[in-house]
Amino acid sequence: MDVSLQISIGKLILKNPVTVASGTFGYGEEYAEYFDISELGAVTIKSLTLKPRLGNVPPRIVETPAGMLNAIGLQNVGIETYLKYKLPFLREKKCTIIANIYGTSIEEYVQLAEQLEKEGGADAIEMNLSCPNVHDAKSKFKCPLIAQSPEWVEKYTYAVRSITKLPLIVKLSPNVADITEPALSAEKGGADAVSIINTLLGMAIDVNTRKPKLRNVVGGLSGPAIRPVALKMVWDVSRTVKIPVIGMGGICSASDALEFLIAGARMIAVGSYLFRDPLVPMRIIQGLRDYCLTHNIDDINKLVGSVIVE
Amino acid sequence: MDVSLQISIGKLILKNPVTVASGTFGYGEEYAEYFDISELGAVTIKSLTLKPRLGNVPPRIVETPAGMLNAIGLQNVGIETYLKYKLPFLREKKCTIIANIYGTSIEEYVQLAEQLEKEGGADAIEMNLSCPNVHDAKSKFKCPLIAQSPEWVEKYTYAVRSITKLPLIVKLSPNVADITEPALSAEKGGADAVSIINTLLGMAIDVNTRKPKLRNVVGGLSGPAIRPVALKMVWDVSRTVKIPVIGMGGICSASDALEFLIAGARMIAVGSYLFRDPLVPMRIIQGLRDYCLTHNIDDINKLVGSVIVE
Amino acid sequence: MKKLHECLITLHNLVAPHHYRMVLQNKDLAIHSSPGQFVMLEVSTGYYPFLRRPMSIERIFSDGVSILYKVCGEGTKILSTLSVGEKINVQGPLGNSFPIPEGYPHYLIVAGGIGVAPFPALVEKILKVRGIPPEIILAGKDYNHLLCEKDFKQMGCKIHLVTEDGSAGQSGLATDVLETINTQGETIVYTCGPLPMIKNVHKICVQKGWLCYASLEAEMACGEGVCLGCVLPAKMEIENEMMARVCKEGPIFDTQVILWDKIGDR
Amino acid sequence: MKKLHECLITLHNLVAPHHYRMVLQNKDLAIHSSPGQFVMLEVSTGYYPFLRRPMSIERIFSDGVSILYKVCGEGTKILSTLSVGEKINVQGPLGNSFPIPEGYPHYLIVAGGIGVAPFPALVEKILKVRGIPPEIILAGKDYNHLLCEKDFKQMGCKIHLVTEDGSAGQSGLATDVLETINTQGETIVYTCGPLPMIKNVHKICVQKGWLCYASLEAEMACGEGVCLGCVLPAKMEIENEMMARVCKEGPIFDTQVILWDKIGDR
Ligand SMILES: Cc1cc2nc3c(=O)[nH]c(=O)nc-3n(C[C@H](O)[C@H](O)[C@H](O)COP(=O)(O)OP(=O)(O)OC[C@H]3O[C@@H](n4cnc5c(N)ncnc54)[C@H](O)[C@@H]3O)c2cc1C
Ligand SMILES: Cc1cc2nc3c(=O)[nH]c(=O)nc-3n(C[C@H](O)[C@H](O)[C@H](O)COP(=O)(O)OP(=O)(O)OC[C@H]3O[C@@H](n4cnc5c(N)ncnc54)[C@H](O)[C@@H]3O)c2cc1C
Ligand SMILES: Cc1cc2nc3c(=O)[nH]c(=O)nc-3n(C[C@H](O)[C@H](O)[C@H](O)COP(=O)(O)O)c2cc1C
Ligand SMILES: Cc1cc2nc3c(=O)[nH]c(=O)nc-3n(C[C@H](O)[C@H](O)[C@H](O)COP(=O)(O)O)c2cc1C
Ligand code: FES
Ligand code: FES
Repeated sequence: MDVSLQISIGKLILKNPVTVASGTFGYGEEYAEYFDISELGAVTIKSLTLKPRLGNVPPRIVETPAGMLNAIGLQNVGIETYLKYKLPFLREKKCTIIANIYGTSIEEYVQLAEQLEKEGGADAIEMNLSCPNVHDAKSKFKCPLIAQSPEWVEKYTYAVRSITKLPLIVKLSPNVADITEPALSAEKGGADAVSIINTLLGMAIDVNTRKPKLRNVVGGLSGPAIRPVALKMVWDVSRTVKIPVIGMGGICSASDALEFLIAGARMIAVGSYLFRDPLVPMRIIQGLRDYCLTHNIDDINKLVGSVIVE
Repeated sequence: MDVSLQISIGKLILKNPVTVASGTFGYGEEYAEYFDISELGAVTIKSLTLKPRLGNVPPRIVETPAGMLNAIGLQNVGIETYLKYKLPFLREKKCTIIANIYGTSIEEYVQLAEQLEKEGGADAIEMNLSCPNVHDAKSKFKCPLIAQSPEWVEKYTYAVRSITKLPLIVKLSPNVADITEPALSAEKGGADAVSIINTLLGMAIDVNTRKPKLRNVVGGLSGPAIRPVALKMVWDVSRTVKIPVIGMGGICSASDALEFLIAGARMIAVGSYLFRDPLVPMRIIQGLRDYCLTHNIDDINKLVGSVIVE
Repeated sequence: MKKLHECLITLHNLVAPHHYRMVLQNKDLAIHSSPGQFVMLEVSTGYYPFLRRPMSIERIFSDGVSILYKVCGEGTKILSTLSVGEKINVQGPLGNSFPIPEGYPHYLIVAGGIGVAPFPALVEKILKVRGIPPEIILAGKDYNHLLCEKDFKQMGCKIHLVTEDGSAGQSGLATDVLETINTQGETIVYTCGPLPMIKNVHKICVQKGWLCYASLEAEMACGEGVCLGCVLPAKMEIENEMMARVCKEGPIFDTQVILWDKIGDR
Repeated sequence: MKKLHECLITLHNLVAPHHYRMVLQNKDLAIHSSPGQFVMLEVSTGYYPFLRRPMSIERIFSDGVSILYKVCGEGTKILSTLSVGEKINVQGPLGNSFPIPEGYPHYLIVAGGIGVAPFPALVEKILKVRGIPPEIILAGKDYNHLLCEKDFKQMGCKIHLVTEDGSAGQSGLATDVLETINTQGETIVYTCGPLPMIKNVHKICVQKGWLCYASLEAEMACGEGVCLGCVLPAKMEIENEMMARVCKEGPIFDTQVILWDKIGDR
């Protein structure tokens, strides 16, 4: 039997449903030393901003039980450097590129998307409306995220939708009471897919110094610890919207990836676990193929949302 | 140096700030075989309802990375049986009792609180406004919790506050965008303290059968996996309300407990980790004392909220 | 009675592919254990796995107990890497034990696969208090899945071997043999193994009018009755459906109290 | 070049209280390693600990490398329980290596505590390519914290021992000794140890006009430059403040590029 792993996001066809989570794969150069990164369904790059950003003051990382907190603060080279120095490598490798973007206003998102489309910098755009690490946790501890307001999500999505024909993905935050609301807004705003989920807000304290372990006080929790939460949100959203869901949050193995697909994700992303095992995306692609063979599934799309609820 | 671990919740004075999380300690009988449960600051009992409840259909438990999902569904003996058969044991042991209650309406909460006060069934009442496991996940997947609506939290709290002089604790849910809002409502409604946090909604799927691992589909995530999330919420709430915060979520050791106290919790509860080590509350009480001695702290209240944010 | 023990591992053998026997040395634990009870093992000192693992007590010695287990997931895999001389934290004994009522000339054991685990201790106890060697149906997928045969022989039991593939003894299922057995006088059946097998053993016992005690399993968190995770629907008191805790009211149940219809095929 | 290796542990010794040396056998790893580089060790197969642990390469052999480590938390504790004959997954070599520029008659090493770890390999390399034995200031809290003295002696190095409590060599800090050293001609200092020590070594070097390379540490997740977790503020190109990745631009830095004022006293 031939197994097709091909899926599509908007009009973009991907050879398999496996990508990497923004911010855990740089711009592809480093892990290209470990495997042929063109084998990925897509490469999702670190969030880009208009100007380069230095990010937050370190320490930026704390290990937690079965996970980690990060407060990178969107350190990135900026769109100019990306287009000039990072993009050629990805193009040469023949990667499908999902460019994740972050702006501090609607205009910035629009500008980023326009420039990416014009200069061929992306095959799809992922709007990061849910980064927990760019606000100063001390002064405004409510850290309002765009993704926490369904209204804003629709506005932001609509604005970018209006100026680009590129497939548009909106990345949402788990720090909400009901993630189906912003997901619906993203759909209404014209998104071709939603990414579920970004990190959960979290914190850790060094009891000897009584200082937060992250200099930024608060960070985003990722890794297998959050997998059950992510999976539940993917299930909720995929029953609510008609557009594809890209599932992520603690995926470490083919079995984890299958949980997300069965719950309703059309595509999945591996994030923090890359740090443990850079080869995990390849293992997952192979594992999905094996599972389909064993279970007599000729098209991975048939698996999507096939969870049996009694 | 003498170290005082004494703290107070409303007018209730507790000999130390360590309790157990509702639903992880039954009514005290079982773990009384392991240690002298009167040594606890308080015993928090499994949620009581007016009538006995059978709870959800099993399987009800799934292990997850550094944590677990449960969908018990509030199985409990009901208030009558509690008062008749469980209370005498706790009273004989001279335990301070926090009675956790759950109702499906304001009236039920009021009735439970009235009866508990009248019959001396509690030294404090904890209103569980945040149980994720009592709605049918299939039919209404939005599972609206009282604790997700600041308005309802205030109403429910106020109603119970009006009819009881017992110290009143309101237990909130992490499944919100900003937990300070319901916390403020609880304070406005007259609560003497808030418990932060109940479990996070989560899910797991058996990829071979494609069925959810919990018969109830969705469950509540607890254990060390969620500790960073809980700690962040405790920090947020304790800077917002004036009433004490009872912190819980993944506490496994004295060091974990200290993180919560330093973040701003006046008291802490141990939950799931009891299943691994029933003696952990005793270890924590000892560990708090040792820490205070080492750090020259004569009163544990001085530690509360002492986190140093640069 | 102390229920948390640091036990020394004094024996740890592969007894069949993926199956191990481990002897846990601890006098206190041994003294208080009865056949049918179980222990909860802390297989790691970290948070992965997070929960303890339940295992039946296989045999009870003067200074310790043995367990017999099958490697099936992360926890048992870690368990299998422990060496003799290492220590492991053991909670127990937990749960109730097999009743051995008087006046039954026939004790019959039906064990499927690793479900044989609690029976060596039970046989020893029956021999001790009743002097009658139980008859045993030892069933498994194949020859490799028939455990403890030698032990039972040494104890003087009559044994029926059954394998699904016929690689040893009769070919078929445990229940095929059970159906053919005719005893004279009151008979008690003890069973443990896969749930579908136990259900069918129960049905046959009902037909034959035999009393049947099963050792049941459920996902467990606390093993002590506080989490209410391990329940099964049962009718233990008159007219009162309840959720019985496998770890506390069980793991040994008179199969007539279980509401089999409500359990489904998990 | 493959960077993920299953390594056989061929030696694992306690070399001082809480300090171990481990030899990781793997030709591929050995061939590509240079002094100053590090590896990331997978200390558990489960999710606890979740991240790999970074360790400097101590020595490079023909068929493997050694590491020298101190048990300080959960990860290194688990590491210390591994036995010779077991395998461990090792990622590396990672990061840059110590530059050994020509034309320096003096190579000076300042090692504090476990900070000595990367230097045996460096000394061997300097001897090999420059034929000059470096001078070494070996500092520690007490006698037990002075590691590798014998190795350095065998390599022909002049060694200054310094302990805070005076239990061996001179009493005081590494920097006390460094200040008293006067060299003739161009001098390069290599240093590794506690951050306050490194800062002070840097200051002294600036005063003396010496070039100083430090091996720096930071909390790491990926070790490969993708997570941006391990950065330090630096000024590596003209007029351009940047966040330099310790795992990629480092771990070896010319101490003049680090913006010490912005690091604080973590
Ligand atoms: C009272 C009791 C006695 C038992 N006695 C034995 C015995 O003597 N020998 C033996 O080999 N096995 C026995 N089991 C089953 C044994 O506990 C499981 O096989 C084991 O927990 C699997 O752990 P794992 O980490 O290897 O598997 P995983 O599949 O990784 O476990 C994941 C989770 O599921 C639970 N789980 C998995 N299988 C079972 C099961 N069958 N029953 C209950 N929980 C399960 C685990 O405890 C864990 O929480 C017993 C179970 C119970 C409840
Ligand atoms: C490039 C590099 C080389 C190193 N070389 C050595 C060496 O040769 N010998 C040696 O003993 N130690 C070395 N360290 C420090 C070593 O990595 C830590 O001591 C170790 O990770 C502690 O792990 P743990 O689980 O025992 O401690 P825990 O305190 O439980 O670790 C918790 C977390 O903090 C991180 N962490 C703790 N201490 C440090 C530290 N000093 N630097 C960076 N991260 C830390 C851990 O990696 C982990 O993520 C090196 C660190 C780096 C960055
Ligand atoms: C170190 C780190 C950096 C991240 N940076 C970004 C980012 O720049 N943009 C973004 O949208 N998400 C970012 N994320 C979130 C991930 O893309 C992903 O949503 C999250 O980590 C959950 O997946 P995981 O549990 O598999 O890591 C980052 C995560 C980590 C751990
Ligand atoms: C098995 C189980 C049952 C629970 N039952 C209740 C309950 O009846 N009422 C309630 O308010 N919280 C209940 N909880 C939530 C805990 O009280 C606690 O808020 C949560 O588990 C977080 O703490 P932990 O991570 O230490 O377990 C339950 C938790 C578990 C694991
Ligand atoms: S396992 Fe907790 S009640 Fe049985
Ligand atoms: S550790 Fe990830 S960038 Fe250095």
